[in-house]
Amino acid sequence: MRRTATVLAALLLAAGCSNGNSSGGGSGDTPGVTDSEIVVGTHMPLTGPAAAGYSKIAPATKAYFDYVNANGGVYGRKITYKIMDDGYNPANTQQVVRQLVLQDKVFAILNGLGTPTHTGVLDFLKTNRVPDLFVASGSRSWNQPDKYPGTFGFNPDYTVEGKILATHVKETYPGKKVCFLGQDDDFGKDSLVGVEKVLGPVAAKQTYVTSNPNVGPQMGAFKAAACDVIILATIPGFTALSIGTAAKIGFKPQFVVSNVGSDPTTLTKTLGQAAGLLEGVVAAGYLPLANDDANPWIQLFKKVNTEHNANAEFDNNVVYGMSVAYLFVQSLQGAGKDLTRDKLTAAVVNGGFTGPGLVSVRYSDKDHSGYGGEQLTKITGGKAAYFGTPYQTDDGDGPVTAYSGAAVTPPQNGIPTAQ
Amino acid sequence: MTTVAIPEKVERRRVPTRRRVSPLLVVLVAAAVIAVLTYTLPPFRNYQLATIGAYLCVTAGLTVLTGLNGQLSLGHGALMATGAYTLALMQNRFDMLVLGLAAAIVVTTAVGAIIGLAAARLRGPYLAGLTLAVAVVVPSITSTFDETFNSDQGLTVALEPPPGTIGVEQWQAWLCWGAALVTVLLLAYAIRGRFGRDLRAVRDDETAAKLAGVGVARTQVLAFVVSSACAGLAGALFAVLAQSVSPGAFPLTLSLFLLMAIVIGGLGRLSGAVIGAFLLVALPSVAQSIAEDAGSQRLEGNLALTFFGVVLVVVMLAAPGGLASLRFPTKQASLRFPTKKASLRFPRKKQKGQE
Amino acid sequence: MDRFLYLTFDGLSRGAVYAAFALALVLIWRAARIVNFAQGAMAVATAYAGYSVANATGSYWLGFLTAVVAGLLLGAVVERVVMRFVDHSSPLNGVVVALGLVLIIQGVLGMIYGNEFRPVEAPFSRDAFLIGGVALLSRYDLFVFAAVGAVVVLLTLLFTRTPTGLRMRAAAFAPDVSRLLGVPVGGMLTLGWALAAAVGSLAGMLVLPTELGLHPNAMDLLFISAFTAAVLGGLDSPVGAVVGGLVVGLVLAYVSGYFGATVAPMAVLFLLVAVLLTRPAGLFAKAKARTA
Amino acid sequence: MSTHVEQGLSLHDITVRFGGLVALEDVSLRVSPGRVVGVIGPNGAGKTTLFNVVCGFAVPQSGSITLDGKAFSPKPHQLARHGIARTLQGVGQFNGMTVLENVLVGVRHRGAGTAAAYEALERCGVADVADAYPASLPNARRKRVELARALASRPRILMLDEPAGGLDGAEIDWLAELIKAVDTTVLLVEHHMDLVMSVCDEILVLDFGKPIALGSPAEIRADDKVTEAYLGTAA
Repeated sequence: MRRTATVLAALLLAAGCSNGNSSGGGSGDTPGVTDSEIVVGTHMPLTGPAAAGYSKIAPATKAYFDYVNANGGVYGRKITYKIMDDGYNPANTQQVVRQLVLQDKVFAILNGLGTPTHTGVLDFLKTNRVPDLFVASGSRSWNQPDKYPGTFGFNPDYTVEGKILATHVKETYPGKKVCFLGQDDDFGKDSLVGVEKVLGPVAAKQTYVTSNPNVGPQMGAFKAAACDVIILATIPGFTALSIGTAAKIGFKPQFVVSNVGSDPTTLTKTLGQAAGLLEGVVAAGYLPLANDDANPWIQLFKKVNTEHNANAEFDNNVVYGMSVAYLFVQSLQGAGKDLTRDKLTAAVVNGGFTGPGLVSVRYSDKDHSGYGGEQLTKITGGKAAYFGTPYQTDDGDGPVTAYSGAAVTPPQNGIPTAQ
Repeated sequence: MTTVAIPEKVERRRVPTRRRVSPLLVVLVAAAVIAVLTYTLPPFRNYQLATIGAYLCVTAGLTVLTGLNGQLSLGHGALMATGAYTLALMQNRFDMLVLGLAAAIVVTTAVGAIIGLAAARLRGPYLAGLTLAVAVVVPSITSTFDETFNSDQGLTVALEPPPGTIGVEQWQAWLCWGAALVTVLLLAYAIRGRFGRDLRAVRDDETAAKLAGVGVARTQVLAFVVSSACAGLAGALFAVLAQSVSPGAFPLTLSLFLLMAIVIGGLGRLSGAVIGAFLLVALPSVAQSIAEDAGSQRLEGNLALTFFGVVLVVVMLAAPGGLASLRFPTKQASLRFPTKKASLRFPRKKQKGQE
Repeated sequence: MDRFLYLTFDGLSRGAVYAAFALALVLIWRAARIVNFAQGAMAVATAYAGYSVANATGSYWLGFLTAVVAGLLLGAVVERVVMRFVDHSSPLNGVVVALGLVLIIQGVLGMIYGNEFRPVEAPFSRDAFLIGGVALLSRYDLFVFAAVGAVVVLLTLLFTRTPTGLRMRAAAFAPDVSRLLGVPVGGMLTLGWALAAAVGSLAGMLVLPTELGLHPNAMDLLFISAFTAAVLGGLDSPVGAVVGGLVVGLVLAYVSGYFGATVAPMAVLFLLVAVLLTRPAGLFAKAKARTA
Repeated sequence: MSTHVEQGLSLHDITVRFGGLVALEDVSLRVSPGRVVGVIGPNGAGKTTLFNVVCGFAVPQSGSITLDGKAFSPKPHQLARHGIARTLQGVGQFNGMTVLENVLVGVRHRGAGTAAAYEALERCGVADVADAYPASLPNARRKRVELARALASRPRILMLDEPAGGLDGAEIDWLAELIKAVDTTVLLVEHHMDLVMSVCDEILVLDFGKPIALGSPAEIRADDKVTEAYLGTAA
């Protein structure tokens, strides 16, 4: 019986590989690139608890590529975006990324989501010399140009964000008691590092784990410590839980929230009747807000969303996904007609991209981190809006300064041209 | 492993009737097949092959524990995590793979012995409850002792690339299947004699087993220890495959999927463990490609889940003895009644009086 | 002391929901000797139905009723269509089929509703009454206590005071004898599943407003806590389920409050080990005679 | 009751209570080597409890057990080591294992293996079904398999718990022959009077946990208290 099983396995594996080889495979030396197509892959949580919110990003990215494809593609090549579900499980990420690279022969990995998931494939991608662009997480791990020359981040890192949020708190609420609630991983830790660089030690700090959706004890501790301002490095569900739980025990501090956990659409929905509690909540962002209909980028993305994304509910996740796609198309344009992996990374390193972002991306041969700053938002009348100017800083001890660059508008046809 | 051989009528009396295929022979043939496969398969298929090998280590051990000894464990994912973290810590400090693998087995065996001591007192759902709690405690431990385990982010595993021109994936397949075949061989020899009979005796009737001189608690702890060692080895291999370890890679669902795999494969048979390990790799992959062809956003991923679920339910309803019980009808079939012998069984009340 | 009081009430209000859910597990265990791993997913499915109705009609209570009735139906369907045909020669088969159902239900829900959190409304204010500056219970918490209490009382009455309850117990404990006595054992099994699923749905409706929202996986974590609670109390004991639920809720609250949230799962494990090592069949297990 | 050093198994003033219920009260019994000792009594008289005390399944509140004159505190899985084998009421079989494997579980002494198992199977007349599964056999054959497992451990003392239950006349005759033929001490709990009377050297009668008579079959047959106990409960 064991032998039959082995033979069965062998047969199925053999059958699988004969299927698999027919897809992908480049005509030239560059995997994933033919005269008419560029195959790009990503790993995302599409199922499971971590999929909430994130599962909308990759379809939005794909929608923008479809839009570009419908308008002639990049140098005549259409972009095929392979989205693999890893359920936010690092072991699955290993599998699907290997499948993308070794089997489907993708040209590059784009916007792989999650710190623990993506950390595990860094070495594999490096060994196989696959460009690893615009990782969807604010970890500082992506910015190691010497160790991982092909990996580039996208989000402002959590320390940068922490410094910017803390600077706002320092200027606006001087002398107040500031407390901090963070997720018990690199997100919360890096953010706290940034906050404490500016503010010094906070009055009280608490952590939560995603496996225990109750922040009653933490909020109780903050109330007991009489906190005036609470900085949250939380994912959206826990932002809503924190604000709701605080109100429940008659505790109304000023909340200042990380970009990760501040999507107003998600928060409003999660809080339901209690959405009024969001009034006055301060957060930070680096892309146009989905509700800002006057913004030309939002107008463009909404159009793409209607035409190519089955008119999915338009929120900041969709804006995020399309901004990633825009930046990627810019990189492809920058790499030129004779597309190779080296040329693509070289184009990203050259940088100089401007797009929907409020600040510029920082890419250079010494810096592979993504956006270098954020602007603050405040919710008034149930609607988030930017105020003040964008700030930029680094993840070290550098100062937080106002960003001086001007906002750009999208090109006429909504597709970046070669620079 | 089948436990039934065709009775040879000629030499029945006083001579052992069993003329089973030697496990060594089976393993040697398997090794040859695997070796050929590693040279013919493309890298990604080699990686999948390697993953099957790593899974086989743990499913083989688990089927001994659950299938032969009747102990239900929902916590083998946590034991794998123990092995994986041990290997990562050892490897990053000493950079000797063999040492790391050995340490992973030793440490996991020790942890398994502790859980096994508690488990030997528990039955059925109470054992399930305890092992479930073990399975969900992994992230909690990694974040409480984050200086060592680095919380959710986990550790990266420093590995030397394989020597010469050998592909990484090919080398991984050799390593994993080498370990898997040795594991299966050792288990096959262990369970064919006294130890195997004691395991099954305890599963079938504890009281009768005790009276026949079997140390029930000792046997149960030993079964847990053996399967823990296997899980530790599998975990260490996963760390090598992924070159990283993190709690997210060993979620509760992993423990549940391991259990599903051995039950679908055929409980208590090492061949069932092989089928189970194969399905653990093949099914998600097949489901993903079905979902991809379907093309809808919401279908993606979810279709895979549904597919996996339907396969589980259908197999369990159609072939409750697992896929390994689907055997070729032969003349001896009637002698083999009941056919589902290797599943965890409790005597049916009806049978006692009626026959 | 204030903090202790606050944590106590925080733990009790979550513990009550664990208790309700654990009760559903105990019901099925008593009726069919199966730990229904699909309980959480089934409750989520009925909650989707409930909230669809509530959103369409604007009536929370209509939605609540829908969920509970849907639970009854789903429980009966699962038993009649799937569980009845499971080979029970191994207790594992039922577990694995239930796990398969979880995947199917979660996959289908994801396909229909997407893997997003959907907001759920609570029928009562969740703002806690403040007494001496300490936040104690909210109206909603009181509602949860009342609902769980009502379920416990009704189930107790059903099992001890009605002929149907008696038949259900008889069918579960001695199917063969019951059959001879004319008890429709199959029907009683279906009824047991239906009741248990309805209680599970009720628990789901109670817990969802305090969680992150409605999501195909919304009950996964709850299931673990509730299963722990049921095992702690002893799977045969409804009282054990309630006590187990409250104990788990309190332990989680105290440990999170005094030692940090990350330590909480370890505390639950230690509690479970400590209880099971002294009482291997749970706190409320009846002493069992020797089998030999 | 004797107190000097002796061979065989002895129970001294054993009392067992389950909660308020007295299962055995001041029961003493001596099982000398080579003898066949029967324990009889109406249902609930404490016969199986007596066996359970010897096997370590039940712990007496007072009293002691000696084996070859030495204090003996039985543990179920160590019985075999002390040369004691016991069959179970009903059928305590391993249904996932073949008949041969069932018997092999009982073979625990060094150097013995399949041959010893076959010897026991042949002695019990079930060697032809060695590769079958017990569940596929008729009840009588299964009881023989269980006997074979007990015999395969080559016990000094064989404890049989209602071995005749559910057997027909021919089977019981066979059983009687076997009990007479085995060269070990036998301790027998049985309802079937004819069997007990024909094979036992000595019989202990229990009623509600109390020993009411002890003697040879002839003495027991003549004992009024025994008749009373049986008629009293049977009526």
